[in-house]
Amino acid sequence: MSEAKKDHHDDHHDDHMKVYWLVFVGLLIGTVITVLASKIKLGGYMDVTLALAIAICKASLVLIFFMHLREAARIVKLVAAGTFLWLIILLAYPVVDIASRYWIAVEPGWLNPHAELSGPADTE
Amino acid sequence: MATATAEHHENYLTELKTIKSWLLTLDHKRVGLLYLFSIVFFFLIGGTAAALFRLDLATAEADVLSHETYNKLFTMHGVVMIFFFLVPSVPAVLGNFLLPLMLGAKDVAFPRLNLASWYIFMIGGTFTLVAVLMGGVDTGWTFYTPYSSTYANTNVIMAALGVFITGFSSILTGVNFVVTVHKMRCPGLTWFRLPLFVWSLYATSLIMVLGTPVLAITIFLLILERGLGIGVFDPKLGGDPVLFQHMFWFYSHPAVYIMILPGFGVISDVMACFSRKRVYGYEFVAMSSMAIAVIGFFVWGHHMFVSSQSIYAGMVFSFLTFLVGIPTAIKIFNWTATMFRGSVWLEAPMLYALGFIGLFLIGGLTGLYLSTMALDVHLHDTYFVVAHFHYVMVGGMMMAWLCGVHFWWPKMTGRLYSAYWSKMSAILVFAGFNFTFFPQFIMGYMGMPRRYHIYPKEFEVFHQMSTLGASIMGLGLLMALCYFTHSWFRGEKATQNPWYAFGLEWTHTQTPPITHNFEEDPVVTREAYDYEDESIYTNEDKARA
Amino acid sequence: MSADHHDHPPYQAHHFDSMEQQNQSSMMGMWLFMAQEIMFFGGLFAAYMAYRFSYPAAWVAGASTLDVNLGFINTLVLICSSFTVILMVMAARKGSDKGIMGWLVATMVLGAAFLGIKYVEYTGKFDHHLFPGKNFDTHYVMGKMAAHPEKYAEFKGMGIDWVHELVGHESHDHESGDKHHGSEDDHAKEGAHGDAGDHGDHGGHALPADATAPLGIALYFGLYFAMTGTHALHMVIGIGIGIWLLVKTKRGAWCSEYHPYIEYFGLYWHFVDIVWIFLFPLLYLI
Amino acid sequence: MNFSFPTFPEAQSKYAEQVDWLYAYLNAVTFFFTILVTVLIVVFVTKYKRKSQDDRVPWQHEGKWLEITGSVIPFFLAMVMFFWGAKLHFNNRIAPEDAMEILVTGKQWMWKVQHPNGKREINELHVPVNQPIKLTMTSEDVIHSFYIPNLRIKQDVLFGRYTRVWFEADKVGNSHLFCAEFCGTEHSAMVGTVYIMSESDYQAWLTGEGAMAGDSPVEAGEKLFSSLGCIGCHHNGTQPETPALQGPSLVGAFGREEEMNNGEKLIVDEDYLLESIVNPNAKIVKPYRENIMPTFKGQVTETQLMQLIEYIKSLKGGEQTAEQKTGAAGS
Repeated sequence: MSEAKKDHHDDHHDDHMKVYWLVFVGLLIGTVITVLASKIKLGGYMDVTLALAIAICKASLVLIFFMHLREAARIVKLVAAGTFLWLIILLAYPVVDIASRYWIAVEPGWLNPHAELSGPADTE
Repeated sequence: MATATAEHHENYLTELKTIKSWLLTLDHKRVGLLYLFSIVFFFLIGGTAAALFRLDLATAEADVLSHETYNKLFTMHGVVMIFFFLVPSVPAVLGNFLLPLMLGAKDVAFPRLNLASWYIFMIGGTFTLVAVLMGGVDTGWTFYTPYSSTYANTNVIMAALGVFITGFSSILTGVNFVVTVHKMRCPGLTWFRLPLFVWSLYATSLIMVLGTPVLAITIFLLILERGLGIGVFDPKLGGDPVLFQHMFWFYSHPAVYIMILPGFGVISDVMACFSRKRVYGYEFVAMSSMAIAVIGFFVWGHHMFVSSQSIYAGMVFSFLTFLVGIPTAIKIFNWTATMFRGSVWLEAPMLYALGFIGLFLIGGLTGLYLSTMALDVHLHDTYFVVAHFHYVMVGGMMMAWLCGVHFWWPKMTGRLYSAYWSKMSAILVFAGFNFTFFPQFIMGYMGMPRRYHIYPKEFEVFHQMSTLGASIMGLGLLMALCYFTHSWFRGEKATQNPWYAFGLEWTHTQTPPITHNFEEDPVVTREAYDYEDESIYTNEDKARA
Repeated sequence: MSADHHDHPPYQAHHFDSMEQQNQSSMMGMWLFMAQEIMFFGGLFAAYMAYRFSYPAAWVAGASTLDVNLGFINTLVLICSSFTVILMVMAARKGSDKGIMGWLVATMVLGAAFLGIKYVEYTGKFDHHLFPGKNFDTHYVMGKMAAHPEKYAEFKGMGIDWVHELVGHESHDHESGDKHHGSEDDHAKEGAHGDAGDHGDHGGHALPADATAPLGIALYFGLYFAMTGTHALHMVIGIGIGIWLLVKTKRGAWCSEYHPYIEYFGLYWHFVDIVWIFLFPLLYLI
Repeated sequence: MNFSFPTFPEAQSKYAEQVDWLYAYLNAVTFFFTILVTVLIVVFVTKYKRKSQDDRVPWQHEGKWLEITGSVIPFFLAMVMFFWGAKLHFNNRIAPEDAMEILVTGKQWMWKVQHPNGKREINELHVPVNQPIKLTMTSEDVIHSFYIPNLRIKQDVLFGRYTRVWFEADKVGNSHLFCAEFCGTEHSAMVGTVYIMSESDYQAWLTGEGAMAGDSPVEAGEKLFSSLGCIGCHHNGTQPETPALQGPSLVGAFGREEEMNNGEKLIVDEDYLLESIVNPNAKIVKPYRENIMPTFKGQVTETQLMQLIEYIKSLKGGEQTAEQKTGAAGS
């Protein structure tokens, strides 16, 4: 463990710190932005999409820098990527199902699938 | 090439004898045996339940059992057999014992975690058994809402907790195995030199890690719904019971592959050994395991064709299900082709392996019926389904498990079992099994619904066949239990490599292995299943000397 | 000293050939554990998406009952805690036990602060009978809706047509509304009276007699409690682990080359932070 | 009894026959591969049997042909199954315009059916032949599954949602009606019969009293007692008396003094029985719950009411009455 090595270690450490500070500030700004963004009504599912987009950016900041994915081993990156792929499958399929469930064989009026459900949920 | 030294050392069984040394062991081999004893125990419980209601089903009326008792029995049979026998059977017992040996490693990557997962498994098991003792559960192993969350008045929460906890045991095992396969391979052991058993374990572990947590959270939500009234799936609050089925099957269909893939691995190794020949199309068999593991995640919806899920989603699921059939077909052909121009030795493990191929073939082909939408509408929730998954799970997985246990028993215990009786039991189990479940295909197409306690008269004759066959199968299994017990205490000492098998666990360490597996760290220089390797045949004498 | 193949540092487990192998293995194992955590929460998010898609009105109404400011503060608290964790890890890499302990304590304090604020929020929800189950009562939600009917213009059906009629004309008579609750059933009644104050403060319209909560409102709160609850549980576990690490660090278990659990605690904490980064907008802001 | 040994369900509609053809195709494929592999195994095992442990097998070169054929051929066979099955299923989702709509409600543990003219029946479904029937189904509690084997149709039934299935029977005759989704204690008792009748018989049935002629009132009442599903909840001495029975035992009920949920006591007489059948929630015997028993107003004619009451009167409990009451109170 020579001096040179130690210095190297240290300035390595320092420019790490710079990055972390930037990320930290970035996250704070991101949070403020989502709150502001939620004030504008885009209507439909746009609000959710926007909020999700910002959240994904913030999350990837944490993943890549705070969780060191950037300098992680290839296999670790693979694990992370694969997991998110699987996550998407899990999230997408039920929604796709529900969305396409009434494409056919839905009559108007009293056969509306929700007609029977009394409005307020507090009908125990 | 390095080989085990001649004189017999203390082995992992004899080195320490105290109970404490077993309960606190970090040795993957001992953990494997702990699992072996525990799941045999659970298997007996599940089997007893099955025996009871099969007896009752012999006649159309309710003879011995009340409706409640019947429902509780088949639920107990399902929960215990699936979560406490089938899922851990090969990975936790054979996998734990063999994985490091096959990789030439001293242990799995995380020995403590390994032991911990056994304890978690036992805690989960205890919860389930307590649920049974407190009066049982009657929801079926699928825990479908809203029946399980609102209407059932049995110990759903307790049983669900058991499943929830056990889930983490298999997650941790999965993490352990994946890391072990990646990081613990000995020099020279490249990916395509791995035994196919390791490939299948690897695929299984991936499913365990990615699938099981979803079951955990689903069960967790079910518990919240039942316990606190957080009605996430409650239709009375606008919730969607079909969503529960989606989340449940997202794990529980891949779980089917958790149960069967390790079986594939066992069969591959055994076919190679008893044909003295490399498995035909090694790369294809290995890759097909991975393919099954991946595609297996995209097909869960075929359990829900009549559940009022979207017909379009249904079509996608149906299509993908057929795709899973292809790699499975490849495996069957390759195993059969492995014997071609080989040197076939019909010992008990081989009999089980051949039985597996036959039964799993039928199981797989009848799977096609159930992925065909129009047919599944008729067959869903009938005895056809029951027969199908018993052909895959019992005819496939249980046979594979027995096959593996027969194959590696000498390595585990250092003792041999009676060749004659083992063959007898193999034949009895095979015959009894077919007699039990084949009639159920016919019944199923005639429309006999599953989970029926009393049923129309015309099905009686088929049920009586089933009951008869079940008793034959039970006889065969008890036989196996007997000669294994005998072998454990009095069995003849095994030589280092009684089957002349290829593989580090046979050629590079004594029988039974020493605690740290290998005298000197092995180095692999040969391809997998290289039965031209003479050391296979010479070790025999070295060990004797 | 750097990881080396030939000499075995005391903290190298017997079954590994080198520190390098050990570190890579345990790091990979930790990430696989993360993978299962992601899938675990994934189940909750799947349920969320399914119902968010089916019952948009309920989500808007439900979110209107949450305090965005508290959520916002909590988000900042968690982000800060993530940063202190990073500082802890850096300190560990420098090999300074003091640094580790200092930042670890800071992290746990922030975590505790988060839980404290969550506790305040939860009690509020319970007071308004917003916890699904026996005492679940939607009049508080309907009051909030009546306060800002315009937000619901785009939602047809969903059992909230009464809101559309409110858009435009003003009135401050709550009695009609409360009378109506009285007539409904007992717990609804007490709920209504419990919330009388809150009915006041929205200062918007009275609850018309035919007022009904949007379809699936109970699912929103069910998921709200399930998701934030599971997340809070992870926080508690994290703090528990932190205490254990504190003890270990005090015993001087780490050096600059070997401090795995510090790193893994960091990963775990960041993950919990990420979950919240999603929960905040998905539950509070829409 | 005549011992018949059927191995194949009757097909009572065109769709059912189409499904059977698909089934035949899959059977052909299955048998082919099963026999193929079995024969190969037997041949290899005998032909390549190990003579001695000194046998050695040289490393053999492998072509890829087995994998290619072994994946391409099954793939095409499977695609035939997929398209055939999916098309058949898809075409039979949408009922024709002129379909007659019948409402079906599943509840633990009975099927309630309502015909267009308002006529109701329980655990029975009378339909005319050669007439498209559209069933619009929902559940009052858990998930049930409406299954008619002879028509090869099945559809889950959920609370708060309407699921549909339609069929056009082309053969007169009876078929089973099953609940295929496990729905609780008496799941296996949630069965019934589908009567596929000629148009004229159907009309006769719609207007008629349900042919009970010839029986004594008690016998007729007994038939009704099971056909209306009373037997599902009320002990009448034939089925085991379990706490799961949701209604009070009727054995020896007549003339017994019962305490009502509202505390009042009364002697069970004809008037009370009559009221309980047409308006079940009026007076409920302790400790049973309301809204379990459906009203049978409109489903049973006056004569049938009389027959039922006569039957209930005929259920003499004798001395074990007391013990039965405690048994019932256990629920």
